[in-house]
Amino acid sequence: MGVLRTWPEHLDPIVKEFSECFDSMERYELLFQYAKRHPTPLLPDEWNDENQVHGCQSRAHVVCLVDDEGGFVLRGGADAQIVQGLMTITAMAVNGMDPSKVAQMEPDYADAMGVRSALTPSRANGFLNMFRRICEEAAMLV
Amino acid sequence: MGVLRTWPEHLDPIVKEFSECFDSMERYELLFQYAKRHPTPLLPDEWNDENQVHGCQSRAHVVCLVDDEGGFVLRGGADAQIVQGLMTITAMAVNGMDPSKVAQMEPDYADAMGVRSALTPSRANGFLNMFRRICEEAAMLV
Amino acid sequence: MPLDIEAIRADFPILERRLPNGKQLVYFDNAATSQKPKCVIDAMSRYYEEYNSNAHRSIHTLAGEATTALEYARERIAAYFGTSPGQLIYTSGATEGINLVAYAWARENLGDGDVIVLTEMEHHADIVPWQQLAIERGVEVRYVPINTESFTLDMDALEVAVVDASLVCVVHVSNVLGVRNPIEDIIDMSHAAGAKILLDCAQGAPHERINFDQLGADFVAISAHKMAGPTGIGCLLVKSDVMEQMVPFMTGGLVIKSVSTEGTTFQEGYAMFETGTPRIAEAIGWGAAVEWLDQFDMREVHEHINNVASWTAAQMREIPGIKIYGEPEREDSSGAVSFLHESIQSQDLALLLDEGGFAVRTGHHCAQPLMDALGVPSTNRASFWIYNTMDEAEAFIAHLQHVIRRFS
Amino acid sequence: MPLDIEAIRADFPILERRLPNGKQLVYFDNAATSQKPKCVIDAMSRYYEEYNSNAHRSIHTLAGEATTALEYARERIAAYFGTSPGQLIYTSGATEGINLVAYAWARENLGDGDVIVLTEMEHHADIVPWQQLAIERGVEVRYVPINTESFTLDMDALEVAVVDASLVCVVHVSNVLGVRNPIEDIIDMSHAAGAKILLDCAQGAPHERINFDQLGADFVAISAHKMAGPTGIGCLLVKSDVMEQMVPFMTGGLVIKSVSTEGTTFQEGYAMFETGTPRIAEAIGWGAAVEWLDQFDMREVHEHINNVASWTAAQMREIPGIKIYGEPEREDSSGAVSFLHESIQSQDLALLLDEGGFAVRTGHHCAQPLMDALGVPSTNRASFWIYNTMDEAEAFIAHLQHVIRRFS
Ligand SMILES: Cc1ncc(COP(=O)(O)O)c(C=O)c1O
Ligand SMILES: Cc1ncc(COP(=O)(O)O)c(C=O)c1O
Repeated sequence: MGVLRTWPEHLDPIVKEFSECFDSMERYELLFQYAKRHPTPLLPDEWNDENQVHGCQSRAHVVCLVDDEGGFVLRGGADAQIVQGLMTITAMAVNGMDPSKVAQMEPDYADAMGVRSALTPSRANGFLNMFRRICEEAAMLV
Repeated sequence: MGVLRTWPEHLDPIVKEFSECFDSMERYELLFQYAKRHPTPLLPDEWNDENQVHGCQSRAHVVCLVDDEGGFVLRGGADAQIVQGLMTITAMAVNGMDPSKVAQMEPDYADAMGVRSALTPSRANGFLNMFRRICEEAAMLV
Repeated sequence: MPLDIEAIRADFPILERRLPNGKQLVYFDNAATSQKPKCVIDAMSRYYEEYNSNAHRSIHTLAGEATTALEYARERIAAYFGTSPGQLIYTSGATEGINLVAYAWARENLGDGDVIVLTEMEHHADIVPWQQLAIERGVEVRYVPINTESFTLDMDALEVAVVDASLVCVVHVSNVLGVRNPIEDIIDMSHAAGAKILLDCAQGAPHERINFDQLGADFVAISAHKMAGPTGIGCLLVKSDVMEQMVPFMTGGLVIKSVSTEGTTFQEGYAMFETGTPRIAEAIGWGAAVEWLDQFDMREVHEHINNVASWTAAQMREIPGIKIYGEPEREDSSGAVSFLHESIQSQDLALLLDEGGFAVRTGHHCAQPLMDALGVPSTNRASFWIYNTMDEAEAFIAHLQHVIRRFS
Repeated sequence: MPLDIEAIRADFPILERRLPNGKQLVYFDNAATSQKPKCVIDAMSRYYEEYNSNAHRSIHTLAGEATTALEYARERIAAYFGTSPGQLIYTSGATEGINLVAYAWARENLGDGDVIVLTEMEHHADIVPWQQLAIERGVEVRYVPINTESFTLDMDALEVAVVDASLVCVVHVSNVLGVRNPIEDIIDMSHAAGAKILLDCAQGAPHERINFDQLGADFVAISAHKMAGPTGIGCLLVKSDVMEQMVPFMTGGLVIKSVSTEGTTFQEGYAMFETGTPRIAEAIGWGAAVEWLDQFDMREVHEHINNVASWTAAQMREIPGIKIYGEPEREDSSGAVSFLHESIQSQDLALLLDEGGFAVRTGHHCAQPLMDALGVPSTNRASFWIYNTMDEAEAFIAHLQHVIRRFS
């Protein structure tokens, strides 16, 4: 966790929680738990083609918007719990942020959590595709 | 030169001459000389498509017929001297033979002469294609 | 003599592999691609290190050696498939083989009013080229349904569908279900109806000996990489009278007899369809692979694979929440076990299995129409081959149970 | 820093080879196919021994490693050719690349009244697909002649020919003559005429750095095996706006977004054109090859090759009875020396050179229209590459003189 970190401070406890897991199985268990706690889940009618993140083997959808105070809101849903867990943590990270900052985020918290290596794009499970989509949409919301 | 030899006895001196060469260069030199001594060369108007042996990189033509006494006659011509030399020796072997015997010949004299390895079909130089064609035509002349 | 699986395993360097998390690799993704024995890898390296040269073109020593090796491979591979070298056209794989039929035979011989019969369990490789042909040439494409109870083809429907068909295209063994279709009957039915028949043997060839001449199919498409051979090569086997109905497809060097600015005359037979520098190393590697396979009785190989798959499937049926798609316990099933867990999504399950070292496939397996018929978007699939062991299967079941306990 | 040819030679195991007659191999058939450095051979073996797995399909560890290696190779290769990965479509070689243009672009975009301009020095790979298209779609094929004195394209004739052309297809470097065509000018002329331009860079890519984006050609076809890479792979580079005009060609798995019995939606970009299991080992091998090449300045490589070829040609011109086809001494010539002896037939000469260990090519070089223009049925061709030395050239000249003394 060097100087080059782009995630907000309030994510630190979560990053720590993951990085202290005994092994990947434990980290996956934790992700399954976070999957159930998405702060801003997708609304049922938002599970549509337009919001679908392409290049995922699982179905994943995201909706990005700005709330009344100009803060970013990420609504997301995925059928895979591991992806959904990562969405939850991503939403916890970015909700309320300035969209311009979101546009510049890196998925470095996933590295720090110790889950990224299992989630490279070549593993086709879509976390990075989802992340890239969020950054792009944030850039358009600036 | 074991028991399984299909070439006629009168070819023995030639086979011996070749097998006693110092190296392949000397054998090629000898083939160049034989090339000039074809006993029954192709007639000029026989250099046509019909007589062409396919699968040769060089142009090679053969005409097979039976003379008045029922003996096989191989007329041949090739632009490559090495192929032409082999044709000469083949003609020396088969001319006058019974076509049914020609049809059953093997190119074993080329092995015994020590030239076959340089002349496999994959070397694309057509000796074996020529030989096969001669056997086929002989079979049809029986 | 029973198969000595430990000796077989020793031929495959990759089976020693440990994953980055320290777990021993257990490779159950054989229907996607098989592993390669050392002799295959070495045959290709040896080619590159000792006699690499363009074949069929030059007459120097290296070119002779390369051409001889290439032709020897063709003979070995054709013989392995029970046919002569002239019936074998090299392609980059089964997919290109099927496309070759579509372009070089069907585009020339089929049109408006012709019917092509497919099945719902075809791989996309045996669907999309025909859909494209339908758009371009107006042929009708018909799908024979599967019975979703028995996971087998609806043979009554097939019998009706082929009556006025010109071409019947059927997968020999389903890559998802492991089901072997009754190809002998289907060939007879197709020919009785006057239709040509194409078999997609991508999955069948690794599991049983195909005797092309005896079988009597018009076209058979095969991939090397699923049967111990390298990537980048496969073949289409074609009956000789049908080959005569084919027109040139991809053209350039080698396929020609002569070229002038006025036009081209083509080679005859398979040589008309293999243009450009041959897949030399690949053919040599595949030749080594069939030579390696040829030491075994494929019926014993099938029995071994079927035993491991049947046992695994039977164990899985005991695990609550697991549903199996297919009947791996049937004697002619080929060692693919497709399954889903009711609450652990397939991709999650795959990652959790991977943590244990178990490589299984997840997704639609390039068979979306079959997924539609099964009513699921994807499955997990464990697929077994010659080197897999009962120990591996036991470890798999134990890990699966552990995962389900922990994550469902 | 000048090239260290001895160090380079040490990378190529085959250069140690002795022929069955005891002679040291001297490989002068590089325009047919190049030899491969150890790192390329090893990269492929390592793939098969450590992480062989079907790419793009599964999510287990091995599949991830294979996919990462495959994508990394695409990035490396595209970068080597000065473009982005999205512009690169893998093919089995230059021949398939040109056929891809014919099927996926030209068949869709050209027809009656369209003109395709070729040159007399094209390889059959860049002639026959267009003759086939002419038969099928009624396009007109036009041939730009060569000047048989200078062995260069008749640029005045080309200027006239392209005026109403829709597509111009030109070989970058002739495989027979070693001549480099002024492709930059030809691209400009073609575009000024509103025509698309395809470059056959099979011979050019091993001799100079191709910067696709800067060059501005619409299509560039390349073979890996002539530039230190393996057999069975090559690519077609396509400009993005032109790629949008292309329709699916061979179809099946991977090229699709979704398939149902109702129809198919295709991927966009290069992914629409790469169906079936990828050429995984081959792509990894080619990636290693461009990485190996990337350590050199290709201008220095060219200069070295040109030096050896120029010296050889100059020596040969001193030998009575030898005629050279081409001007290897020109600074931009690529290291191919085509020649004939007035009395020793080309195939005989090739066998006699082979006896000395010298591998040269003999034949029409898949360029019969060029042979017709030159008025000969075939030539002998010595073609040089990065690892050839002046010592080898000297030994070649000595053996050639010996052969001529003894056999003419
Ligand atoms: C100029 C040229 N174009 C095209 C090709 C065809 O390349 P490949 O056989 O690798 O497809 C060659 C190779 O012989 C060539 O020299
Ligand atoms: C049944 C079936 N057909 C065709 C294919 C396509 O084979 P390839 O990708 O080797 O061309 C596959 C492989 O996935 C398959 O399982």
